[in-house]
Amino acid sequence: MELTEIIKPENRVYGKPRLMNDNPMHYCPGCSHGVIHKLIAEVIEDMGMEEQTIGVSPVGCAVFAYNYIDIDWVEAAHGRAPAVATALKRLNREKMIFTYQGDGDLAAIGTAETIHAANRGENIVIVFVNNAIYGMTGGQMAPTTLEGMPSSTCPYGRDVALNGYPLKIADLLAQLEGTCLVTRQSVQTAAAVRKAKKMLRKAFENSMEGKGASVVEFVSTCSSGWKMTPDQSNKWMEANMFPFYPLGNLKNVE
Amino acid sequence: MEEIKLMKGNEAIAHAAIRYGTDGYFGYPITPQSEIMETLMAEMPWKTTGMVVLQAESEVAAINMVYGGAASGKRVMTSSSSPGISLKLEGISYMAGAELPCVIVNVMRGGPGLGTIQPSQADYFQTVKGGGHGDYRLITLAPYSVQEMADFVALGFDLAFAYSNPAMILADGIIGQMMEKVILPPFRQRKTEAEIRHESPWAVQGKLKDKKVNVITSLELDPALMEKNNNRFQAKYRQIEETEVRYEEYNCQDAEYLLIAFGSSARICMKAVELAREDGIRLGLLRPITLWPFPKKIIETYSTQVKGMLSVELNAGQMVEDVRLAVNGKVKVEHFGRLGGIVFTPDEIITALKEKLL
Amino acid sequence: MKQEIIIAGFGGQGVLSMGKILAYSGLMEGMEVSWMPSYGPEQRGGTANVTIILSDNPISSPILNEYDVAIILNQPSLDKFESKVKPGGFLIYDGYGIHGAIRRKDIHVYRVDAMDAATEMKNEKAFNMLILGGLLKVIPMVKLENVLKGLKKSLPERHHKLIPMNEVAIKKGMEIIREV
Amino acid sequence: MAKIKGAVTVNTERCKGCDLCVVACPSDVLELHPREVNNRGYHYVYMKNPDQCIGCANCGLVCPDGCLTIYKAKLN
Repeated sequence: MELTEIIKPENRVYGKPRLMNDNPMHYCPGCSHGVIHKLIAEVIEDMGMEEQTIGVSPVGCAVFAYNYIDIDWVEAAHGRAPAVATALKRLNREKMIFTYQGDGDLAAIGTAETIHAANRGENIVIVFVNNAIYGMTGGQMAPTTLEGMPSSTCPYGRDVALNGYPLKIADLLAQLEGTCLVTRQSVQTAAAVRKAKKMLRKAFENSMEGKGASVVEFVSTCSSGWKMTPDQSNKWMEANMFPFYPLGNLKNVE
Repeated sequence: MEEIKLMKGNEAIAHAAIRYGTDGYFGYPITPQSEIMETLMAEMPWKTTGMVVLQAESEVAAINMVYGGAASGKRVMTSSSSPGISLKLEGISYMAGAELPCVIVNVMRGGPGLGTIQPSQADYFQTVKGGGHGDYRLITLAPYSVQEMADFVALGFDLAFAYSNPAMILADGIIGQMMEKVILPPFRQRKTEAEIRHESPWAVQGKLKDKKVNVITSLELDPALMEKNNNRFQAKYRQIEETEVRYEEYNCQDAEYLLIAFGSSARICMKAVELAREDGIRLGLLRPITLWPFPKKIIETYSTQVKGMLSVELNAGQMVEDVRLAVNGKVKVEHFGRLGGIVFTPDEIITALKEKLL
Repeated sequence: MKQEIIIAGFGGQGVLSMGKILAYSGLMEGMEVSWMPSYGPEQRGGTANVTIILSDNPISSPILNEYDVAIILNQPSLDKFESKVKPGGFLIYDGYGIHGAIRRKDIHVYRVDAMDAATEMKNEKAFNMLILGGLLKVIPMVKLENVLKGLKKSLPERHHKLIPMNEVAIKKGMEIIREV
Repeated sequence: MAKIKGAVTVNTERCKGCDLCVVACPSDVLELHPREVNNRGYHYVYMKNPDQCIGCANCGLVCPDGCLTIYKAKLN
């Protein structure tokens, strides 16, 4: 059978989601952000909510998320996305609101906003990309950097005596009455991507059902910051990140 | 002979801080100045001089760590870039109000908002006109070379402690990111507790039996007393304006026209002066080194010599207002700038000079 | 002596580090030097360039309108910098990355097939040293011994074992550069 | 029995040559082009063994840049 016979519109089984536009993404090769962007675009598309969705992008590598998914976006100041999303949702009840934040944005400078938005039970989705490093600024230590893991501001590895412990912020958020879903996912394999999409959809549905705040953490890689190839990064993540940040639901209120 | 090193301006700040005997650095990553904290973390001065280096959870936290350290009489500093400095302004205002010395480094980038990470000088107003709330002034040093990045750490601390006031090193992405030769200052000992108690009797170091209590605060609810505090600050600011003005003149002696520029702009202007003189235009450059206190007297002096002044800044026209105040209408003053992280080239400056003044 | 140089290509081609080695070499010669990089959010990929000035006299502006030498390692950089080479100046490029023709007739144009040579050497990392070798053959602005001293200064100690390989690459680059 | 056949098309200008699809493919279909680069300097991916593609879309699912489109057809 010739390739031209297979490559026909009716045989298409997978491709870039329609909501993801043609702008080339600025992310480094192999960056997890791209897959997570695709999942968000797919879920919004599947739910038929593209005209009702407003995203809030962070400061960090995903600062330009608004360039890649064709929905309305607000770019927030560093760490303040949950506060921006709070007002967007409270003043626009029928809209679907989510934030997209990295570990520095969500768990360092934005800890107060994150915890208080979650604790107020804001009906928003918080997408949290945890790759244990500050990618955009060149690989500095993040609040979630693992013990012993090197970064440009802990070049000899994170020393807990000096830098404190990696912050399991999802565990903290799961303790709050205001959250209805706190889940940890990953996107390094096809199976993981499928599973993550299911939980992301649940989170978005929760927000429209008024069940409270949903937090979807993606344990992710930063091959540039980690100084590995994308494939090595995935393997390193499985070996080192997953034991400390185990995947699965920390909380899922039906 | 001192060893000549090749390093970035940001790295020079870090090395100079260690060598000065700085007690603490508190920061948060932001481009284009992250190398300052990265260098400190790689050098591990806590193992050699005992200097504390901490990556804070935010710029707000970092400046308040500086507030705490400075309250105890220690030499403490922080660094950031424009959006991060905006976050620190509350803390800086508190430090000015509590009369606490510290060094703050701003490696400026283009704004407003998140703007761009490319070089800019658009925080001039923010730095020299207050920025934070209340009637306060920030001693502001504008380095134009990697060498000055290194040297101004000591100068900044010396001035900050002499006047019990925060001092700002106002650099930009060019000076922070470029590498050139630098001779690092010699190592100094960090201050001992006895020295701190002696030199900074206001510092909180624990109340000794024969001493009165020290309280560090910027709060004074009695308006009469608050006015008295303000008057004391203002008297101090007038004294700084009297004695601490610094500037450099470059080919000014016979100048018919004068460029006024600080920091990286002054470097580019130096080249413009060379090109203009090849072209037969008698151009000079006056470079303010302290932006506050502003060198208004020398600028006023030149207003009778030259036919026009061009304030060359990487912004939409900020320092030009101070130049105009200084010359008070005696000579034509124009502004030339590029915005949004675009850096002018020397020939663009010449073109602007010809269009606006010649 | 004064050389105003731009090196431009993709991030990851060793543009900035090649500039750094050149700057250190100048320092070893006792010259004034400046190294001014472009900087951006992209950690890998994207375009990168660095301006290096080597001079016997103090350097004023680290940012220039035009250059004595442009080292061009991809097409976007050629589009951007070809017109900014001073008349009589030098343009050195890697044939692999350049698809379009070079239009200037008033400058010296040289080609180093460094990507091919690096592939032959089975060492992608030798790429920028091959280019540097080519540059030094055409304009011997610094002595090889000072480049090696510069390498020592700019590389962390754990990488000093790579210096002999770099020397081989520099010499190879001197052999393969040719005028166009 | 009907045999399932697949095919992958690549948006070569979007591809950054990260290699994740190559690793994810269960049938060794894909490879990064050893010499050719796109306009951004990346060695993009292509179908080295098109006959072996089963159209499982694992490559597409893990592709961060959405540069792969996967097709699947029944061969009678």
